[in-house]
Amino acid sequence: MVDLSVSLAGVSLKNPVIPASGTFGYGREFAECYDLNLLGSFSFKGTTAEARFGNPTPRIAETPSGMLNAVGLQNPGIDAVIALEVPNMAKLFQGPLIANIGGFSVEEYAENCRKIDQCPQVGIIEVNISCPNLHCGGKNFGSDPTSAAEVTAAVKAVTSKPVFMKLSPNVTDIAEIAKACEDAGADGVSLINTLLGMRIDLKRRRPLLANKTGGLSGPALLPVAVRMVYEVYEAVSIPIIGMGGVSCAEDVCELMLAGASAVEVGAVNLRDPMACKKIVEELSGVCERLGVSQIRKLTGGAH
Amino acid sequence: MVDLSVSLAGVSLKNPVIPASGTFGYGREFAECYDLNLLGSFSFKGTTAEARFGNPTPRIAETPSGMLNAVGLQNPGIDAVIALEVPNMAKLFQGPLIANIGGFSVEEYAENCRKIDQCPQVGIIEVNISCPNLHCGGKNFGSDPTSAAEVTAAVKAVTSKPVFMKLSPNVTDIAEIAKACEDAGADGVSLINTLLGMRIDLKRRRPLLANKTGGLSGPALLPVAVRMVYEVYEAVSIPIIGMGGVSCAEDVCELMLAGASAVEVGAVNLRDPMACKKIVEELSGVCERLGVSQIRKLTGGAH
Amino acid sequence: MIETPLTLIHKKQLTRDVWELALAGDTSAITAPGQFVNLLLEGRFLRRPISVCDWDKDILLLLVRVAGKGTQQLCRSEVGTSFDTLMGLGNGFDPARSTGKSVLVGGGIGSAPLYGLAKRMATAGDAPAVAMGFNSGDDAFYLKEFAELGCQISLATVDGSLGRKGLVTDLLPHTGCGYGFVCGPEPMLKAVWGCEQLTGGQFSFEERMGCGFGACMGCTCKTRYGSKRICKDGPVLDKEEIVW
Amino acid sequence: MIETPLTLIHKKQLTRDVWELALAGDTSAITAPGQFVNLLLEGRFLRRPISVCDWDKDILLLLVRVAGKGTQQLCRSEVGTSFDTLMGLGNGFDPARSTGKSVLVGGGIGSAPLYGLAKRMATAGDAPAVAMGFNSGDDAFYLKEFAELGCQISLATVDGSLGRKGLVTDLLPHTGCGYGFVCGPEPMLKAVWGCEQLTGGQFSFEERMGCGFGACMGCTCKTRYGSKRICKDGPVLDKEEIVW
Ligand SMILES: Cc1cc2nc3c(=O)[nH]c(=O)nc-3n(C[C@H](O)[C@H](O)[C@H](O)COP(=O)(O)OP(=O)(O)OC[C@H]3O[C@@H](n4cnc5c(N)ncnc54)[C@H](O)[C@@H]3O)c2cc1C
Ligand SMILES: Cc1cc2nc3c(=O)[nH]c(=O)nc-3n(C[C@H](O)[C@H](O)[C@H](O)COP(=O)(O)OP(=O)(O)OC[C@H]3O[C@@H](n4cnc5c(N)ncnc54)[C@H](O)[C@@H]3O)c2cc1C
Ligand SMILES: Cc1cc2nc3c(=O)[nH]c(=O)nc-3n(C[C@H](O)[C@H](O)[C@H](O)COP(=O)(O)O)c2cc1C
Ligand SMILES: Cc1cc2nc3c(=O)[nH]c(=O)nc-3n(C[C@H](O)[C@H](O)[C@H](O)COP(=O)(O)O)c2cc1C
Ligand code: FES
Ligand code: FES
Repeated sequence: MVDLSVSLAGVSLKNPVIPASGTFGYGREFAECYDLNLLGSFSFKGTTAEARFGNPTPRIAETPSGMLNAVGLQNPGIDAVIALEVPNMAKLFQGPLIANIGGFSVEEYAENCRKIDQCPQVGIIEVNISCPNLHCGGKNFGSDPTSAAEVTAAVKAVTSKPVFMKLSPNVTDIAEIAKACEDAGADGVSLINTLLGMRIDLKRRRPLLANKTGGLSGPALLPVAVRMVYEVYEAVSIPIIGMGGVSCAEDVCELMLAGASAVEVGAVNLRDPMACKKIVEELSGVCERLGVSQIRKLTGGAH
Repeated sequence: MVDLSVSLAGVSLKNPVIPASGTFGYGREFAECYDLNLLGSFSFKGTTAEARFGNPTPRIAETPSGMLNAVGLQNPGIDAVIALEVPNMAKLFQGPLIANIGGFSVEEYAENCRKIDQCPQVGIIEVNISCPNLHCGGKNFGSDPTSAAEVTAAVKAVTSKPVFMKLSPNVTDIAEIAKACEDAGADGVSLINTLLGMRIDLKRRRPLLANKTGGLSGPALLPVAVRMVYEVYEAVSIPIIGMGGVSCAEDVCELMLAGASAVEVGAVNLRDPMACKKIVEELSGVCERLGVSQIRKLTGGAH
Repeated sequence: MIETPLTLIHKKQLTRDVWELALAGDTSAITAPGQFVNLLLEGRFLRRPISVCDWDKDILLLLVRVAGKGTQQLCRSEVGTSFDTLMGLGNGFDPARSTGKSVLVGGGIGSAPLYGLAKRMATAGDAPAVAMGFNSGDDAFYLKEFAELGCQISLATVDGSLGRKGLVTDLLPHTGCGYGFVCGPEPMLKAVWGCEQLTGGQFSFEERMGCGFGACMGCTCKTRYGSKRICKDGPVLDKEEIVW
Repeated sequence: MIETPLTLIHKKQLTRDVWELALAGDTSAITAPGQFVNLLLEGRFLRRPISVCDWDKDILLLLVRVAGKGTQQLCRSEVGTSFDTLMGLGNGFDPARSTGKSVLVGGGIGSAPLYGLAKRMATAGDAPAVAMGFNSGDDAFYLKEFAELGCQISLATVDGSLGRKGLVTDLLPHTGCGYGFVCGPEPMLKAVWGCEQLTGGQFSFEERMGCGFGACMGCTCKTRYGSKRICKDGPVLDKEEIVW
């Protein structure tokens, strides 16, 4: 019997497998396929202050071993999420939820987190700083250490829940950003978000996505995620939720060896709605083959 | 009849297909498979001042739709390359060669370029600035605009051949680096080099590559390359050699629509030694289907 | 929705680029014509959504147009190939909501899901009129199949090589029908939507999809009643809720 | 080197994880035992290098150990599957350069290429001695095949379940041979290399490969005569040039 339980900044999860924000909706479609309680947790769709339609379509393009998305944070807004979706999710999943929070200003992040802090069902707040800072020429909050730290501090001031800052991979030095978040009080970091990409429609001679660029996710991303988790693990001492391209139980172990305490699974949920269930079910067997009786012992094992 | 010819800063190529540096050696192995003169040009293995063994093995790892390499610039040094390899390559390929030049200090780059400037067979110098600056804590020259510009200026001062600066994708803003190279006098830019990645050997619980990290190349990279070429095309007016993940004639057209004037083909040469020949042969047909009679008209067509 | 393997048991080329494929497996998740399946193809990351053309309890019929590398791979697959499939996706057409004499309006490959609808309407004793548009006569398919259901068929081709020269919208005034079940490329949907004699109808849309089952918000469109996911709340939308 | 399709025409499981595969196709590029082929597997980016075990003009024999997902896929392939293959890679063993009585020394799956070598030496009238090491008797393969060539076989297993308990190096002193043709995992190569009674020999190495034909410098090792590419200048190196 392998002990699959892990702990994230004091929050215990029965296993490290967590569907990634934006790829699992509010869980409803997957709950038709399997009992969500077999998951470690789940990170629900990124939430902003106002309801958002998101970007025009097409929002999706295929790439070798992956996909681009430019959904653009479609969501009903934080108040509707708290009033309707959180209670609903709590019916489908009895463990601690991860609330993924977006924002377009430091104040918006803080306000969203202050509100979500009131939800007992939420165990962890995951703050997505890959959003453009509308007060600062549209540069992403996650693209420089100062603004990443600013968001961290603002959010920490309004919640007592553990805060995981979700980092963008589109930077020269992700470890530096992670360190800035740690110094500003973050309880953990989540990485990686999608890598910026583009596909072009040869016939129309235009970018395929209406938004032109989109975020790359899926297996293509795995080696970049492993490298970044490894780098960040060397730079910080707070826990890491690793993600990017995970498609099987071995990939979960690979990201944990690189330094992750738990692992999110994104795009493959879209390709295979049963993916997370299969990964959870395979995890014990893979651990046994690797001679591991407590999966949390894998964390950072490759350093 | 589709006109496949393109021009790069005044150098005419019969078509835009160029094997990428490091994936074609000095052409010998491929010349056993086909006549290299069907290529537009070829960019030979990165050359440094001294002979280098490179990194310890394993140097290669597989990834979904791609691979990592940590060859570490193995090469016999600039003098041996000029004395032995350049004349040899000139026998296999009668068009203008692209000399890919590495370096670990601004002076080394300049010295290498000064020497290669003497080779009439070399039509273009491609300066790989993804090398660590040994005088500056090992940060890559390509990771900030100032050092990229410094290398550009130093190299331009010692050669009259067109200089293409080869940019690293491991940066927050590649357009800014490209602009700095343009301002410092570059005749063009080449992009992208490999994306930094890692794989971990689950059994040994260690990074698979002896060097720990390696560069991701292959189809997985294509959407990132398209995005970066597109961004750089909007920022500069010098020509772009596009590359990253190209595996078929359609991919060549996609990078050209994004803004490339010519396209390098890397990792797929390793998987299929006939890859470049097949791509050249398919190119006319693809252009015809797209209704293009001069391939150079595709450049930047998606903007 | 169920995830289940389907085995290709029959294929036939209907036109230059359209194939008829029959797949065997558990079709129990399909509840209405106009629903679609999402097929996993070896070596492609995203699934390919294809409308149910017809089905019985253990055979699914698809009509597939070769549009790119994935559909080419699908149509080149050998009999015996198995495909992991998500089944019973989307809402589908509901003939019970028709408010008048019905015409099925198909453009190109968009006629595929209309066949299953026509068959069910015919079985219920009410074979609908069918109006189909193609680029040319060589591209037309399933004329005999629709006729065998007892449907009155009118045809338009862009080059005039079969039926009336023109677009499918040119046919509608002559059908005398006030309610449409419509599937085809978006410009055709829009044109049919704008036809005066249609007082109501159900329109099937296409969009690039991440999941096909409602999880990713990749396929959202605006309607009079808010955002809808083409894959889950559609692909069929009511005429009156559509905004262009 | 040629790039050519090979068709799987026969497969047989030899042990828990070793399979014998026969592939039909143009083998003309193979010139020496100890060369290898590089097989393209659907869905994997890099090819998989596998030693030639034996060959005639249109059949290639491989012995493959399931080591990971690629070799598993290969061994699970159905007869009739076609593989794009690069053929005639590497230098191979050269029995003519032997400087004394020869023993073939194999560790685990490393015995595979030694079979083709033994066969050619036997055909030339000089069946060599063979020393093979395995983890246990259950892992041993091709004993009968080597015996049928007239080879004198000595065996060692780590658990002692077959032959001598111990490593293949324990066998060498008893063979009375001074020249070795050696293939196996690196620690075994190193141990054999250090055995005193071998005054010369040819050692076949493995390395992770990008191309397998000399282009990428992915597989370089240091030798007394400078850098060599395992794939092109090897996989077989002379005893005296090897540095550890
Ligand atoms: C609800 C629905 C029902 C459909 N029913 C049918 C049908 O019955 N018969 C049929 O032939 N075709 C149908 N299509 C269109 C079909 O899905 C596309 O032609 C197909 O996905 C193209 O894949 P490809 O690999 O050949 O093309 P590529 O262009 O190589 O595909 C690249 C990516 O874009 C997506 N894509 C490309 N075109 C479309 C499109 N028109 N709609 C959605 N995604 C697209 C692909 O799925 C893939 O993810 C339907 C589409 C939808 C949304
Ligand atoms: C010259 C040479 C000859 C070989 N001959 C044989 C043979 O006759 N029979 C046999 O069973 N095996 C042989 N091998 C080993 C075989 O290539 C590996 O077991 C196989 O590549 C593993 O692939 P995988 O997908 O199963 O494992 P994975 O670990 O999933 O492979 C991942 C990547 O690592 C590479 N890799 C993993 N292990 C090795 C290895 N030991 N050597 C080289 N690359 C590796 C793979 O090729 C692939 O690129 C030989 C290797 C070399 C270099
Ligand atoms: C369709 C889609 C929507 C996403 N939406 C969000 C989001 O709202 N918030 C967020 O932090 N990340 C979002 N992501 C990023 C994922 O959570 C994850 O970081 C990324 O996809 C990498 O993991 P993967 O390769 O396993 O998908 C989204 C990804 C996809 C594919
Ligand atoms: C094995 C290998 C070695 C490489 N060596 C060099 C090099 O010496 N100099 C250089 O500028 N780029 C080098 N590259 C990068 C390629 O030239 C190219 O920029 C990159 O691989 C992206 O293209 P691709 O995806 O088509 O391979 C190397 C790539 C590979 C795979
Ligand atoms: S395609 Fe994912 S929600 Fe419709
Ligand atoms: S594997 Fe490429 S040179 Fe040996």
